[in-house]
Amino acid sequence: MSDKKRKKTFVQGPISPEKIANSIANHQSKTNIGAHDIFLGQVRADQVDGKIVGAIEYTAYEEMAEEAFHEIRESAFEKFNLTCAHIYHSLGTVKAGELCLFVFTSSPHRNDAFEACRYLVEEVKSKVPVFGKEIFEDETHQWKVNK
Amino acid sequence: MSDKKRKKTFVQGPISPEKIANSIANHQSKTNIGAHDIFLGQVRADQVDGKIVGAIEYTAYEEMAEEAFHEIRESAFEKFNLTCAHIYHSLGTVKAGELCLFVFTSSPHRNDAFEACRYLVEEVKSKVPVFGKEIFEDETHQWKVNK
Amino acid sequence: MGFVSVKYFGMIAEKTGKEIEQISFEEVGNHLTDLKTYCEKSYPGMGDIKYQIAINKCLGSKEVLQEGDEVAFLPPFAGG
Amino acid sequence: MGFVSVKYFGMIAEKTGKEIEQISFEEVGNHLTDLKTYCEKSYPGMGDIKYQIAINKCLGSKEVLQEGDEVAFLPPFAGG
Repeated sequence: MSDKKRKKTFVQGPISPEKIANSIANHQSKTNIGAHDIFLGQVRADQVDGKIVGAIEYTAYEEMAEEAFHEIRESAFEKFNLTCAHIYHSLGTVKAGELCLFVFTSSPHRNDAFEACRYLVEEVKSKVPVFGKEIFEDETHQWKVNK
Repeated sequence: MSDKKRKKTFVQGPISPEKIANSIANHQSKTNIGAHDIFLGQVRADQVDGKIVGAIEYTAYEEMAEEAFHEIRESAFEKFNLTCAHIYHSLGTVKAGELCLFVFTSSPHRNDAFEACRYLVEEVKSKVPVFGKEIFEDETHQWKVNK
Repeated sequence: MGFVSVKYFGMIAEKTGKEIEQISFEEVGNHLTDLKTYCEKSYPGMGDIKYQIAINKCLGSKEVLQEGDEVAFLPPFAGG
Repeated sequence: MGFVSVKYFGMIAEKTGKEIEQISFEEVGNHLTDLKTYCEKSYPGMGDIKYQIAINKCLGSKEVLQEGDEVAFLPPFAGG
């Protein structure tokens, strides 16, 4: 439960495939890992009343959200046999087709990697104060609500 | 059930993080995707009677295995609402810390991406004739058996 | 008497036209219920939104407010 | 009379010292059971390994072999 490993979860703008590749490469020295699971959230070009979502603009109650990310991650380490767990979430504008969420779990065995990744994603969606404004191509907008 | 999309699942040697990044980037034009799940199998430096696994040498009954990969992938499309599904598996030598399996599922929504990825990994492990020789650092070996 | 800091987010900030303000106990008393009523009255449309309240970054933590508390009105979450 | 192609993989190929061979019905008859007995007798240690058999790339597909069938002895799978 120490704070020493606490690092920021929010990144400005979309998450790049290169960031994901670097993150994977950084785990190749940890030779007790046998399984990684990676979840990526991608902004969908949903159609609503004939208008198409071109981007989502993310805002958050940042201090509370970073606290929530930290607690969610700690609880995953308590529930599952994990070697590593990382969460990154976008703030600001993320265009349709770009990535807004990157959850990465690693474990000696696949069951823990899978279960922990799913757990983290569900917790992030339900417990972290992040808000999303879906911007249509005609510059009108609506607010996204998680199910 | 057509053969037109059939492509090889086996790759020689380890799977690189760059290949994974490229594969992710290739999906950014598919803007009906909202969720990706990626499973990565990494070779563990397991310790057995004081000896450490340095690499796994993979062989396969290739024609049967490619057939099995194809059927597994087809059945995933029947069971889940998927936009894309990809499987890559190494043949030859993969060192401890390197990646030997890459399973990638994409769907409009997270539940299908998660469930399909898990399904594919379990099917690959149980139904595909791939064999693994764990090479210890002193060049002796033992045969890997999936649980 | 004191003040609480009130924060608004997402579609709620859109209704209030501001992201933060100080509200005094003199104006609304120190009960959360009264603060909610006050805000919903001040900002038309806010009462139609389903929201959660966090006090000092914790959801549903207490009813009686204290000097310096940070009260946040949070519309539905949309992370991921 | 004909032949079947027999393939060995992984730890089984290690016991047989070869990956493929032709075996004639004249030698072993055309029943899978007899082929198995023949192979296990020919290659010491092979009978101790848990294996599955695929005929023409299908697991457990039939008992009576035909000219040209491909019979594969598959040790436990280890993919992933």
